[in-house]
Amino acid sequence: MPEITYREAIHDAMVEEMRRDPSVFLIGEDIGTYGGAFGVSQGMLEEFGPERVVETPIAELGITGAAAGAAMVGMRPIAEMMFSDFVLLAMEALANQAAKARFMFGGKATVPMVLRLPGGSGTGAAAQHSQSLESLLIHIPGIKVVMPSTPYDAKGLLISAIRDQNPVCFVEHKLLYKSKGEVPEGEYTIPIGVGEIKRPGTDLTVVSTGIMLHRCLSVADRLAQEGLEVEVLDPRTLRPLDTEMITASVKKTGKLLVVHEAVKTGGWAGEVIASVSESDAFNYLDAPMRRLAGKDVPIPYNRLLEEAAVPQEADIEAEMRALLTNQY
Amino acid sequence: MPEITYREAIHDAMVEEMRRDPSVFLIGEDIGTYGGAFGVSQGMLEEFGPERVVETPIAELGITGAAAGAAMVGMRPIAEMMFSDFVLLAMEALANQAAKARFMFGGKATVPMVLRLPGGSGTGAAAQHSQSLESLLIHIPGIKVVMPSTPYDAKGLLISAIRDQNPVCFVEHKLLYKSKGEVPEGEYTIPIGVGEIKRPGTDLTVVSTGIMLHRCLSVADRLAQEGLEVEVLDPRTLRPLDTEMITASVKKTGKLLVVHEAVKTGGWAGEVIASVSESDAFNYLDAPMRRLAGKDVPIPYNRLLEEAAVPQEADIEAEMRALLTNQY
Amino acid sequence: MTEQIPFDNQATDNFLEKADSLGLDNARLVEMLKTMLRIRLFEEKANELYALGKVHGTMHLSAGQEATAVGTGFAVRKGDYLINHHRGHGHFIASGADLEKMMAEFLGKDTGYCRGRGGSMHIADVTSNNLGANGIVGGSLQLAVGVGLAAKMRKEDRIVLTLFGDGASNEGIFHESLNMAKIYDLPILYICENNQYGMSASVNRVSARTPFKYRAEAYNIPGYYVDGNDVLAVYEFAKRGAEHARGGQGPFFIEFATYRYFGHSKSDRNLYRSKEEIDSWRTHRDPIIRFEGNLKDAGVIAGEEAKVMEQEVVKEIDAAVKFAEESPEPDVATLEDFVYA
Amino acid sequence: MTEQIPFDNQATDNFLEKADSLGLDNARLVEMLKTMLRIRLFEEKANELYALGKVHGTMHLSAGQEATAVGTGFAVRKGDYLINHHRGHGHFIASGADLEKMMAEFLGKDTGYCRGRGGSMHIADVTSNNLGANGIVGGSLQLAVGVGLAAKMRKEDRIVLTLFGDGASNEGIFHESLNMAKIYDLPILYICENNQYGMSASVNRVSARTPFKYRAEAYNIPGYYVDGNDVLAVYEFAKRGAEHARGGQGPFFIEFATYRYFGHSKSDRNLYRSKEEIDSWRTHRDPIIRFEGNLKDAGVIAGEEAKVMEQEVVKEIDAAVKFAEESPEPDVATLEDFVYA
Ligand SMILES: Cc1ncc(C[n+]2csc(CCOP(=O)(O)OP(=O)(O)O)c2C)c(N)n1
Ligand SMILES: Cc1ncc(C[n+]2csc(CCOP(=O)(O)OP(=O)(O)O)c2C)c(N)n1
Ligand SMILES: [Mg+2]
Ligand SMILES: [Mg+2]
Repeated sequence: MPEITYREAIHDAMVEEMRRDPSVFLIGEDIGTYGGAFGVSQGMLEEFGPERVVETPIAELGITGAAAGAAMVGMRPIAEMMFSDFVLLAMEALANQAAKARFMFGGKATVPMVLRLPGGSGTGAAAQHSQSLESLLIHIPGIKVVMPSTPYDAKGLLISAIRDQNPVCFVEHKLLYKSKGEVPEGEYTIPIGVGEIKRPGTDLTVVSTGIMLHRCLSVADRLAQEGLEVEVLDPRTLRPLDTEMITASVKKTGKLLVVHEAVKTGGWAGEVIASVSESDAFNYLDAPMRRLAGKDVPIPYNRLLEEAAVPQEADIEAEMRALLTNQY
Repeated sequence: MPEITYREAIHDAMVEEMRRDPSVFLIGEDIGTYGGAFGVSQGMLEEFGPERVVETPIAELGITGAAAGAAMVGMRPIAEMMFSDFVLLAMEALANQAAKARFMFGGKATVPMVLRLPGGSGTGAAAQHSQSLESLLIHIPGIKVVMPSTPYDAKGLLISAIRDQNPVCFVEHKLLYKSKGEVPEGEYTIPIGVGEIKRPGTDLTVVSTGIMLHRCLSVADRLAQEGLEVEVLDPRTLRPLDTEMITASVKKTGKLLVVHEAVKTGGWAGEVIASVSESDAFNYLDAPMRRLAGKDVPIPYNRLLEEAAVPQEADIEAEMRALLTNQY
Repeated sequence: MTEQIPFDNQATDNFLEKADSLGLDNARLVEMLKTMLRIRLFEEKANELYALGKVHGTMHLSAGQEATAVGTGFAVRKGDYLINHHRGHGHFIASGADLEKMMAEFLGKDTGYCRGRGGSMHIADVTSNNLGANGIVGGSLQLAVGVGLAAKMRKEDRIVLTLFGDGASNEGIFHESLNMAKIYDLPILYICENNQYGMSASVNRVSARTPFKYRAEAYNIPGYYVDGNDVLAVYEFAKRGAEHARGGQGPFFIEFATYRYFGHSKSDRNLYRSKEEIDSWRTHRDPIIRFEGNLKDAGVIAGEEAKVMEQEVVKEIDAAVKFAEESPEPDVATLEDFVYA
Repeated sequence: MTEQIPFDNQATDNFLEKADSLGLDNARLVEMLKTMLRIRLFEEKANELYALGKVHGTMHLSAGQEATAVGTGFAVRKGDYLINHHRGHGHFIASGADLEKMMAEFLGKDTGYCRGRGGSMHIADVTSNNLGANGIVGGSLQLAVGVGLAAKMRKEDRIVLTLFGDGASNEGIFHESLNMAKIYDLPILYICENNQYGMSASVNRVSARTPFKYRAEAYNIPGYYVDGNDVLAVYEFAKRGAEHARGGQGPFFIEFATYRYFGHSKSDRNLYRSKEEIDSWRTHRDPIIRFEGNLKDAGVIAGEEAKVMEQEVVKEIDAAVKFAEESPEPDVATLEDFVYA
């Protein structure tokens, strides 16, 4: 299989779906000639023209509301928030309109839209351009939240998201855009709501996504050299969450660690832990379920502080070891 | 002590603080002659005039941003979202500006503002006027989230919130406005971040706030007649959370149930459960920690559906019994 | 109150001539009156049922604003998109709502337009391109651009009738929506129903400048300020706007000056306006009395015809109530349906 | 490009006469030029340090827009509030920033204005009423009304200088902010720096009508469209606006037409505009070349004076860099400080 980048995988999914289905279109800021702040839509204006690559003024509520409106009448918009942080300007359209229309209208509307959200820290962009806001999004019934960590997952999940009949938030990580991975040519889909065991193991279950997943995998590989077998799960979708995969793993390992970049308080690790607590896996626990998450701070500009604000491999290793050796 | 309503308690706190401190002022929609959608600011325009009871156009981002701006230069605005649902239009000002200014500016700014948020269902107001959004708010470092369940707590906490140097979201429950309770005359404060054992017990720890707390208390009273002693905790503040109170209780009872009206997925019950899991109370658990929360649906208009969408006493009783009798 | 500002419409001198010039024959004029009566009586009935506790939650009655609803509703075509707002009963009825399904929705029944999930504030009929009332002030403005884009991309012969109030016009989305609509020249007819107040805020106290056509002009969108209680004037401008939008000339903006008689919602004590003001609108500017008078004066209707019409409407409404009352409640077991498709 | 639209300022005929009529003596004129040079050279140095990896993240350079910064900065008073935007280095310097603390912030050092937490995009100095640059387009517009309310309530003799770009003018908050400012007649000077583009979007492609003064007028706010590369014109209108606001007459709006030379941010490949366009602004309309020429022609400076000034500025900047480089990083143990007060 050819290797392509995460950015290319997302780009390809959009291009292929737009070729296949005339109801799919892009809408967002600077997505035309500029190709999007992260270059994801490069070349698409040239191929599809301004009617289907709708460049907008800087107006995030307007963009998201427009996507919701278009979706309600049968289009399949893919809207881009230039940085996921700006969804805070668009929560109304997302949560009060797109998410609720179907229910409020007694099942008589569908809102098949995708909202792409490049998130995460690590680029020195400071507090207003570095947030991981996916935990807010999972608390909104009516929307789905997808968060791919590899090019393969990104493409397959984005195609599914575009074809889904519901509003789907597609959370990308800025640091992953250049990462490479094998991606088959042409169309394939990955079902929304189905996670993947990215690394099998027996001693500890780790749940993570995005850039953190890679850090977890690399630590797990290191620990394996010492005979410590960490199972690393990638839920891939945060809502709906693949609790089956998670509980099955916890039953096997007896230990759970959730690692995310989003700030700890109120973050989605709480959801994972509560789900496991409520499941039959609770009785298999040999240790407290733990979280390793972003510090409860806005992301700082200074490099050292920025690094310290979110889990790094050393932190992950320390947490894994603590759980593996029952020293917490 | 005189009995007053929750609405009066909030009103009195605002009036007393405005008399005491000229930097306190109100800002919001229809808060003048109309007295606010729920009548909380009745009479305040008459006493304080339009300069300090700033009635605004319908512009939630503008209101919240204005509050943030005024607070940054030393005022103490109390801004009202007419319904908490509308904070979805104002998340930007709250989360990107008010919450982060102090940190981004290296500790050189303070943003002492209060955002009042009447929330909750039970009034037939349907999906866009009935949400419980406090779980979103706790995921934003830099703000505090308070959620009083009695007139006494409401007044004491609101005075603390007004005097606090940080942005405080003050989440009120619409169904509580008419509820009565003893409130001393004049000034007193309740520290933000300190919970209260609303009912001591030995067999099960229940954590709840707002209207749900009252339902939990009434069920607990009933169960007490059967000798089942439920300890009901009211954290009163959701961020910072009084984890000390909660873990101490769980160590005693060995069982935890969190009850909230907000939809379950991504709700703050997850935060409570994860905190307990990470604490030394985990080893004292005799049963899985469980959540009883709003169904994962927008709030429906129909009365029966609306009732079914959030925990009622019967649901709470069933959950408590299940945990008390180890049948879950 | 914005009464001092001159309207862009001419007062109607010769009623029949004007109607004729607008292509409205007698049958159509009578249908317009009947629709206005239908709206008024439907809402009065809903209000009664509310007092009885059968309709619950809240409700935003539009009594007094029927000319705006009917004048615009009759000026657009079946198949055009309707994006309504919270005070939209009239618009929905003018667009041909089934009163039974509508009343059933008010009573929260499973046979209602939204199967009891939405109620008055979210009443919708998406299959016939009615994208719903909206509980969020400015909600219609959020959706309009997207619907307009869809219509344009698919080269549909449809326009987007977008309703909102004077209060909504101060939300940021007003600005984003109008600017975007003009950039792409979308077929959107923006209708601002200025009923003089938001909830309690008089339009001139919270809007730096009125009429709002100056705002429209700031986006190069044609804007007009029209007597919203003169149904022919409403029809005339709405028609012009619809043709403009349908003709590919982009968005069009009209502010209709009108007045609501009831309180803002069910909890309003009307402290912010005087009884005299309300009475004066009711007595001197009521759109139904006025239109009925016009039709009588012009000989379009005579004698008891209006009464008969009213009786017919009352029957329709009674039938709707009966249907609604006899309809089943939604099954609680279906609560979690319709969250996801 | 909006070049075709006539400016509201008169081209300066007799430079010295004009300066005199504005109350600007020679010393002040020289100080203005020096400040423009300081901005240009400071940014060029920051750009260099970025290339070396010492400044990281992103940075929004304002080279080409110095006249707007200096003309407005000199027209307001010490103590007036400054609400800046992401492209605001110039404004901060014009308001008297300490270059050492500023450069230290760019390098993320603990001695920086924000102790390294904010960086270029959030640089602030709240104690001197500079409420910071803002990473959110339209962020300044969010805060302005509140600061204006505070100033008015406390009867301060202070105005609120609020900066934003052409792109920000399309955010909904533009509408909410201006409308509210006018309702309460707040002392806000709204300055739109129209540098012809948002990030890549040319102002006329995403704004339904320009210049933006028509928008201001829709709120009854006086609005002007002014040559933003003519520092005297900028000063003249900013001064007039400041007096208007300070005099209790409410908000005032000015759009300054200008141009940025560098890419939008550090990742811009400049595909959306031509090299010719950039070169033409640099060569024919550069605000520093122009002002320096004016001063020379008028005999305010002569011979090597400009060069000397430049050397002085270079020294200041080198000192700032030295200070910044020698300053300590923030202590990682303090990461969680400053979240709450
Ligand atoms: C975003 C938002 N803010 C506030 C409200 C509460 N509210 C409902 S209707 C209304 C007044 C709306 O005024 P206008 O747009 O003039 O419509 P009218 O009610 O007069 O028909 C208000 C403040 C709301 N529903 N949504
Ligand atoms: C709410 C928001 N949307 C988008 C961005 C990304 N962004 C940063 S600057 C910019 C362009 C702003 O244009 P303008 O207001 O004209 O200012 P300029 O950069 O030209 O000085 C954009 C789109 C942002 N920072 N905030
Ligand atoms: Mg109104
Ligand atoms: Mg610009």
